[in-house]
Amino acid sequence: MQELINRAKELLESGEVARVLGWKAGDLPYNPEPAYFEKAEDLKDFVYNGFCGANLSKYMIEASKLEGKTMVCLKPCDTYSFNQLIKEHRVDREKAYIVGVGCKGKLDIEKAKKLGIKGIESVSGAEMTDDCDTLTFQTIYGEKSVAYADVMLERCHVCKGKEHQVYDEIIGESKDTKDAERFAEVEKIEAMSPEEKFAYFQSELSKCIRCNACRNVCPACSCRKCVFDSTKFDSAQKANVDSFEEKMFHVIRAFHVAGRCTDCGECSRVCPQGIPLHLFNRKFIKDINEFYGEYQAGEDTDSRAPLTNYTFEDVEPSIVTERG
Amino acid sequence: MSIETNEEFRPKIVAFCCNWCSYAGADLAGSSRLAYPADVKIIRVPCSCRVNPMFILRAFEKGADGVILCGCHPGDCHYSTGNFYARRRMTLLFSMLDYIGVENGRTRVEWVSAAEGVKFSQTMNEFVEKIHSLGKNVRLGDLRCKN
Amino acid sequence: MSHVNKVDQIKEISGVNPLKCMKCGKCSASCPSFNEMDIKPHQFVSYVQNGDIESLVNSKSLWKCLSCFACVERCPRDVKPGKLIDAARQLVVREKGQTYLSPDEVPELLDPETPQQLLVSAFRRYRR
Amino acid sequence: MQRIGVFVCHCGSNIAATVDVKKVVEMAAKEPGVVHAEDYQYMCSEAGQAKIAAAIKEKNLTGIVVCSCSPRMHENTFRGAAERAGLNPYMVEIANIREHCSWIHKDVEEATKKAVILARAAIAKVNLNTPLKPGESRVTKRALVIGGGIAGIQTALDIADAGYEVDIVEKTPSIGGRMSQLDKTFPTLDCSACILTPKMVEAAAHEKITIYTYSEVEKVSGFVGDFTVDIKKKARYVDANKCTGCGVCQEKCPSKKSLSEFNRGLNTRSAIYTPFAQAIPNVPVIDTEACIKMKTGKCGICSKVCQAGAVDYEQKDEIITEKYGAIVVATGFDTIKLDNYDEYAYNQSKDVITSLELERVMNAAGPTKGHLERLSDGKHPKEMVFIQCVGSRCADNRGKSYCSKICCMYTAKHAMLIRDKYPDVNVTVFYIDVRTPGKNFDEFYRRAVEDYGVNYIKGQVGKVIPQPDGKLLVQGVDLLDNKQILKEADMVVLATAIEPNPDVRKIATMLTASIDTNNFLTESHAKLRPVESPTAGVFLSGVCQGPKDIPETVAQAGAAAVKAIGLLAKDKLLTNPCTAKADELLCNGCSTCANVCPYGAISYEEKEVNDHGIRETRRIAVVNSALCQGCGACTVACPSGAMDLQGFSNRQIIAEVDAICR
Repeated sequence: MQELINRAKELLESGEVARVLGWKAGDLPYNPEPAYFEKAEDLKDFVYNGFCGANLSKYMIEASKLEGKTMVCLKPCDTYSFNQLIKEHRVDREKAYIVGVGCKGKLDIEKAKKLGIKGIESVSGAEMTDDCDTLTFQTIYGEKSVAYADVMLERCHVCKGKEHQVYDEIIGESKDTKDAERFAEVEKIEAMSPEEKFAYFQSELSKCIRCNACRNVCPACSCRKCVFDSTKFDSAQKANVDSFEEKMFHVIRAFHVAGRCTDCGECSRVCPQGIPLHLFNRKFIKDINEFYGEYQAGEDTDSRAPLTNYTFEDVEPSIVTERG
Repeated sequence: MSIETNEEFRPKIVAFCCNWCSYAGADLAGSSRLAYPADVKIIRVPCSCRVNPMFILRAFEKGADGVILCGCHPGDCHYSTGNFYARRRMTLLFSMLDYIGVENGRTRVEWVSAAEGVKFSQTMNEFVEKIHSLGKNVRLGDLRCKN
Repeated sequence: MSHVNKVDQIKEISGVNPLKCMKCGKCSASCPSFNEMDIKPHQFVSYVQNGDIESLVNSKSLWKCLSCFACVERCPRDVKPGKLIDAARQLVVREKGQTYLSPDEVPELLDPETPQQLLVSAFRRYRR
Repeated sequence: MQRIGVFVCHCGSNIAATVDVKKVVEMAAKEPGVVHAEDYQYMCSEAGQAKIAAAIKEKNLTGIVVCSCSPRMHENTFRGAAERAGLNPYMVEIANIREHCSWIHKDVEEATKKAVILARAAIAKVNLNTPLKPGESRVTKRALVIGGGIAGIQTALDIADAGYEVDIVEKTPSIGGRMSQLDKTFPTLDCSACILTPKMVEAAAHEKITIYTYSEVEKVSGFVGDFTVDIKKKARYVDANKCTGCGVCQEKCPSKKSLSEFNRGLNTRSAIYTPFAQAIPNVPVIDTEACIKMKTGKCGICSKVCQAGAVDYEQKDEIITEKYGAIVVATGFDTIKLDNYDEYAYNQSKDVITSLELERVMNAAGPTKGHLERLSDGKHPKEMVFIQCVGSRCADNRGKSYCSKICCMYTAKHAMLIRDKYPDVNVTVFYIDVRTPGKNFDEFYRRAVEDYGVNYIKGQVGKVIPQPDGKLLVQGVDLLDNKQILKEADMVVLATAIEPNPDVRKIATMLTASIDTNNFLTESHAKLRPVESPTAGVFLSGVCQGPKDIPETVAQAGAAAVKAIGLLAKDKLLTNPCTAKADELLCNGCSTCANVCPYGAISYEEKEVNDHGIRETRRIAVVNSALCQGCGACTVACPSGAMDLQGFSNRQIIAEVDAICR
């Protein structure tokens, strides 16, 4: 982390960048939050550890409009999102100084809580320089250690790899934390009967409080104005009895990001209700891979997205019925 | 479970037809007097690629029991490529609907040329029959709220 | 009434729509048993069209058709007279006791060269 | 709020017999925005249109819904009526209660219910309509004719004579097409070449006509009045400007084993060749597959003997890009392959030939110099059998479902010519029906029977069996006699079905012209617009639209020319105003829409916007309405809903959906 702060200081002081986009410590030891640092002395609050799950690429949309360059810290998986935003002309590559930060898997505090860890005072073992094998919590009930992998975010178990897709320099080491099949959960649902599928999604989606956290955090959901907030589709009628938005929000949101979603997993990470929203996006990714060939959004900045492309021989929609 | 009324189930079916092929195919079915059930109501769109998945979800949410999209045969699109995009969009949408447990027979895409009045009529007859076998759409009415 | 049913039965068994016939005669032109038949293959179609199944089931042709399916293969209209004949034969065979071939007759017809398979298929065709 | 008038048409009894029109009026009147509703016998009639005009004026209508036949039929009629009464024509919507309702339903109650719903949907849509104004686009005063057969030549001549530039693109090395392969033509027995070659020469000499032979259409973009076409001129390896057409190269060429396409593969030609003596242009091409120089680098004799120095082995394909206002398709036909018809022994015996092959055999420039002889042994035949409907009128998947139309007549012609020239030859024709509608056609056929003694037998042939002695045993049937016939023949001629040139599929795709299941191009209306394709600016000439004989082809070629001339005579065309439009406050500038636009109509601008007080420069999509054709692909690709289609907006379509599902 110190290396990162030193470099940030250097860049700020030399005037090469006008600000630094990173994380600062939150009010709890496990909730750092995204922050801009405009002066070298502010960097004392800078943190980067296993709890810095937030994908900062979306902040670059606004940062691109600001005067001067912004140093942004991107983890390997965040760089896919950044690439996708370049492709969609939403961020300006010239306005970004990308420091590819090392990542050894990010943590899900909810998982720790589920393991019975409460009253956390401090955490160790989640720093950049740590091995990230074991995580130790100092709690008011004493010290508790757990395997790092047991409290890792779902997305890190299906890590896309430790390589940064776009960067100006790299600081820190990364680790490929993949230990699960990316589409295993999707396949489990696919194998269910229609009744089971419906029951599953109905119970999950019934938890939704329409807080829009998923939409706000999603780097692909970067529309200036969401269709659900505009009058273009008669879909934003919050005062009316019309409930189209309420009912179809997640399916439509997933469709809108299909072929553009990099599977960064932020939607599921931020959902206060714990809805596994990534299962929608990942279903589209799986289908796209199967129907139109392997495609990873954000791997490059110039290929045609699956939904803006076609071949004469594409499968017919009836394949959905035919495969049973 | 409430007692079923004896009233015959009359499905609501929305058919989106592209102006150049399928709508003309439907016209030909009409001028050839090739009957299909009155449950099918056609909405004219310039091209199958004009059909936004939101329209389809909207129809279901408003009580449609089936939605069918008809366009020119791949390669014959009046706008060259429109139906290719429509094909991908619908394939993914239908797959998603299947994934969340909506009976996949409620959605269909069929390529019907201006010369295929017979095919249009046959397709609609088949589709209505299919919707009859599936019965009323209850799932897509509301994905979120439990009753 | 009954003959109407028989027409429907023949249509159902054969899966053929005799109205598709354009009377080109290619079936009769193709038939190796043409000269043995009293009702010719192309006439078979008209008999079914006209509902005269009685004459068909009593005809010699019914048992002269070799089921070589040359007519089925070559019919340009997918009418397949061979299938109609086969269906008429089924109609007869399905009625109990109407078998064309009884097991007692077989030994004298038998030729040591006759392949077993032919016997089996003959029984299938001529007897219930 | 709109003030909407609803007009329900009886269409005589076409609608009124099945739909209770009074009920539709009553129900429509209750819909929001509707201030006027009435019904009338024939809305499209002058009196009907007058009713609409009167209501627009009296009730100050801002939008109208006509419940009538398909909008494909009378949308323009009613738009015109509205416009004349001072209403923007795009404030008109049609509820199709005829083709989509009264004609397909029998139950009055049911049909009426549906008609009410269709009217409701149209009313819901028109509530959201906005006045639209068409733009203008220019017309390039030049026509392209694809195919240089008699259809293409005639169309080109007619357009050129009207004073417009025409380009003919012909795939083979010479214009002339199928007609150049024919010996004589029915029903007057003119020599085909004698009547065709003057037209070929006229086309070649016409100052307004440019002919690209050995060329193919590569790419078509644009739209009516303004097509841009890439034409690939394949390398001939002979410089057309230098070649004098002396023919020495062909004589001296040592590679002479390639099958002659012109003679249907019945004899051979040299590697450097012109397809036939009267070819236009009279410039040979080198067949690279057969040329020794091309294959091994050795030889080069043609170059050595060419005094004009025209042979150029280094010649490359060339792409010519040209703009056209109208395109006429005249791609013609070929005979079907007979691989599915083993029973006729076409592939087993050289003496079983197609009628088109017989044309070459009978032609003085053909493989037998015009002598009727068996291709297997050169013997003069005594017995000839003609078989009709080979591959035509088939309901199975072996042949074509349609009647090829020309076979009855050309078979009568062949039979007559043979009997006339060789009275010793017996000619038998097996037919299913003899179809001779046409001026002097039946008389022609009867002459074959009555004056020339051609033996017509009603019945088909089941099988042709080649015999060890070289004869052909024909097993057929005489249906009138109820007898099977076994006939020994020396030659068998098959009236082989014709099919559209296989290349037409590719061309149709490039032109986005629709095509039917038999690969015939679809006309815009089977009766009233028989030479226009549904794609504006594309016209159909000859057999590409359906089987035709020469007189019909020439007549249709002229008709297609007239339609093209009618288009070229205009200076400007009104463009469809139902184009896409981006809402600049919603646009993300993400380029997704531009990726799916088939016309390249979307570009991006850095534009200063005022978004509720926030002033900033944004990257925003801009639609060129002259290029946009209004497909709507962009509207769905756009995640924010910024891109919308005028006349078919998101809200309009959703209003229709809601109205139907209500």
